[in-house]
Amino acid sequence: MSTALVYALCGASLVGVGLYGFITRAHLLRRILAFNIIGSGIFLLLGGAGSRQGAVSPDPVPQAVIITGIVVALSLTALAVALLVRLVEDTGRATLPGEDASRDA
Amino acid sequence: MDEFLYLACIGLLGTVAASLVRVHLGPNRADRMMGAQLIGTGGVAIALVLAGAARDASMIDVALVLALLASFAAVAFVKATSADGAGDPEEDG
Amino acid sequence: MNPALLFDVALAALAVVAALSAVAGRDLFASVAFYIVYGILIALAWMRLGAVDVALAEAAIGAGLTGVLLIGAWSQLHRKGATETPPGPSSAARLLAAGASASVAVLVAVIFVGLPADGAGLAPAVRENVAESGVSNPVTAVLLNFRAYDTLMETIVLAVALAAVWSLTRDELWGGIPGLRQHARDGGVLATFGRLLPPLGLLVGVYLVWAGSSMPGGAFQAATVLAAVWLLLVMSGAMDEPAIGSTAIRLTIVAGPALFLAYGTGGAFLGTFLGFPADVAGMLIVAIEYVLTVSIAATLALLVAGVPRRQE
Amino acid sequence: MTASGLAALPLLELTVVLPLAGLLLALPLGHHGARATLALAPIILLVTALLCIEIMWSGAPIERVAGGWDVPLGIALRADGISGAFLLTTALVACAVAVFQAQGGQDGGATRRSTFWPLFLATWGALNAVFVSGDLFNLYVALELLTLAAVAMVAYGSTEAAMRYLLFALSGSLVFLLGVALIYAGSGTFDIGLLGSAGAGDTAMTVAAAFMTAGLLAKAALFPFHAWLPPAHGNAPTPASALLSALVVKAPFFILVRIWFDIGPETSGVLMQLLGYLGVAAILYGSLLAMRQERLKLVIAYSTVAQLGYLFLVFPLAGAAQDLPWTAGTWSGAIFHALSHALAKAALFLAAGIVIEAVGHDRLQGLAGLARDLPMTVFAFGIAAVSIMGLPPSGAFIGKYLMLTGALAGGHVFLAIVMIGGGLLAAAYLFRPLRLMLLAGETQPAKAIARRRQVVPLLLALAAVGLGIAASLPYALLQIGRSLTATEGIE
Repeated sequence: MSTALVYALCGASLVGVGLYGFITRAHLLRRILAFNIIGSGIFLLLGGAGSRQGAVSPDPVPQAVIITGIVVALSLTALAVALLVRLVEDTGRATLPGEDASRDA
Repeated sequence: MDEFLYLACIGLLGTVAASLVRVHLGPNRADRMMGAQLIGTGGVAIALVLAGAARDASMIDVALVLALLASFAAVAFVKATSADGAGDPEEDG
Repeated sequence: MNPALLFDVALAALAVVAALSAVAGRDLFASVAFYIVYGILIALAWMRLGAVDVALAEAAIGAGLTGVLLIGAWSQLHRKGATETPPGPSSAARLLAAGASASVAVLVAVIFVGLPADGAGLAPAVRENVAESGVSNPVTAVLLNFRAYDTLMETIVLAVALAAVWSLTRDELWGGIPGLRQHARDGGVLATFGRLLPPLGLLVGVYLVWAGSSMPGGAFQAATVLAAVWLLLVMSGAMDEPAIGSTAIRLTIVAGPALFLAYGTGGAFLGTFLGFPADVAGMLIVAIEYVLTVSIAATLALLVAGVPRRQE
Repeated sequence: MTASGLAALPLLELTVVLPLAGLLLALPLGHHGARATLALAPIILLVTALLCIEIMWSGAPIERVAGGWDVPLGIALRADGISGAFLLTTALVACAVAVFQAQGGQDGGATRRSTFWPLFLATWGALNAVFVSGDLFNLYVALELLTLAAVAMVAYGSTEAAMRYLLFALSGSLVFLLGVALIYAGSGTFDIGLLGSAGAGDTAMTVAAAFMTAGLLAKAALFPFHAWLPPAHGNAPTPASALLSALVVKAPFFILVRIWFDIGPETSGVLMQLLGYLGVAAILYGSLLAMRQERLKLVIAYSTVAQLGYLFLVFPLAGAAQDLPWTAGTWSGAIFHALSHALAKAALFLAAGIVIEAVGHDRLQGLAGLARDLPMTVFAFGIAAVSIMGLPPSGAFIGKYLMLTGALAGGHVFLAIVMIGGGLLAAAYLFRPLRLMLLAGETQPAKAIARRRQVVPLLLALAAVGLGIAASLPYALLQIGRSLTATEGIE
């Protein structure tokens, strides 16, 4: 058992937790939270992979792409939040109704 | 020496866990908010101890940023729970 | 088990608990609070992994800015009565979802454990070339030199995200000011906060971008701190958000990515797309970083501020 | 200009740089962005065409490393034949859409007039970045850029459809990223070329590829992940619908081809079969629903669900047995189909947009006799429909013919039957609106639409047919840098 392994396994669990939330929760703000949790779980997994040789000098390449990933996740979160607020203004609901595309007309 | 520092961190994590219970129980938003803020403070403390244990001065910067952003989040919390969403509880009172 | 590893296990467990509480709890406000707590714990995890640059980014962006964005969203939904959590799916469906999610987690964990322990990676390649990159912090070297193409795209992602958020503006408010006009009691705690914190934050921001070339830090982390300072000034009522119709503000947003792109294209015509000649790389990277920091700070602050809600 | 003259220009980089530079220009310009985009679009088209010529001329893929750092440390940009073909198709469709939107100009209000152009150019740039990227993480960033722009354009039409789309796209890219993370953990590189030359790989690689595939399926709207597509493509403004249905859903398919044919993880026969059967389900389900729609744009959107199904037949037909003599033809057939569909689908949506402009709605029952008022548009619709059905001499016919030959040679009789049946279904759902429009019924008066506007979809539809008439040139282009060892000419 090493530090890297602990956090990689933590990352795998977070992916599971986030996935569960993304599937089961209807409120869109919760699904946005779940999306961010899955994302950081994946980053921990990648970071754990980069630290396997000991925490002294972890691989900088995963670190750099994780920073990029964090910024990209924020960008998508910002759009999702703005879209959610607009959706609530338009429909009064923070959830999506059941799937039936042809009704959308 | 290092062992002691990590034990101290574990102790601090204990306070974080206790505050998590407060966030969970509430009962009102102010309680949850205070719980989260307490965890912010605990996080800053842990970051400082970790920096000492790792003998890495740059880790102190993480504590600095955590402290700064935690107070920022506190302001946002206060704003969000004020009467019109843009105010100051001191005005409301 | 040694205390350090014990700490790791405890921290990892708490992070998972916070995440579960964020997605599974009943109260939406509590979920947002749990998410912010979760971000702080993850930042600590990155410190333990020796990834201080990522820890800074997580503390500033993951916990800080994303948290504030979510609090703002909650606030708006709350005002429109849309924070009620609708009844979830049946317990059978939940069980099925839990099973599926757990299988994915276990599959990922098993694959990871089965990988070779020595871990082929690019750390040696970075070490060999970092001297020619112009900076001594290996993560900054990857971000702004070895994988500069990713970073260029990322800065453009931010600008496009802002355009996307703005595209949700109602026509009658196009060009207007995002967010509500904030106010605070004169001399109150909030107003004092708004006076005291910004200079400190400004200092931290400038320090982070300066430190980035040799120590952990850099444009994105610094820009986030600066964006927080900006938003703090707005929230304390000391200044207002700019109108999105303002040409100056739009030029500020595109200046960083545009300079980066122009530099990269110039290099392409001279032989190497985004090529930094080793002797001037340090200077150029610093110059690009400073302009980027300003652009990214403005973009992040406006992304959190959201869609225009009033006219000038 | 000689080959070396072309090689001296950074054409490959410019295909990505120019649209991105355009968006950074258009963002501050607001509604003046139209003029900047119209000036830039033909330049990008020219650069793309020159790049294709350079690829043909040199007969080999063109490769650059950003920053001069060799892989795996740096990021490779690589344009082979298939990249060139997708880049050029994208440029053609994008130019048509830009002209169409600029002519329409004043519709959509202040917000749309000011934000459409940066989003449009971001879509173009992100697509091009996907087509030339040699790096898995870089592909992730490009895909997210694409998502941001595409979702925002859908939101012009319907926030609900945009939200649904965003949720699918977000979960898709996370699952893709999970696969990418596992690949780096296992191999220490993101580079597609290095991963491909490293050989068959192991179970971890196959699982990682399966994750990436699952994520990309959600983004490509393959059945059963298609639910977001019809509302998104059916309710977006016309130019956005055309871009989305013609091009945006092809980007994840393109990456899938890269993963399974260029990296070539130890092929899982079951997974390839599964993709094929999902494709079959998409063809049947999409076609049946297309027949039942009452709105023209929804017919076209469901047709996209069905037509995307064809593309996924390439995996059981050519993916599981890459060394068989007919697989090269099958592979090329699927790509032909993707390109031809892009041109024809953009034509159909732009034609539908003209119909909406002329009569104010797109309900099928109200379109009777429209051919009298809009002969050129209805003609364009008909030509494009011929292409979607896969009738000769269209590009789709070549594509289907090549895939059919491969299916029969490989003993996949069931898939062959589905392919033929799918063509008949397409005929059924496209003849319905076409017959109505040609009918001499009593109609409400249609608003007159300028000829120069109606000619845009017609040109696209003719291009889709032209792809079939002059098939040998694009076919030769596709073979450059193709990873398969087998070669099979076009008969």
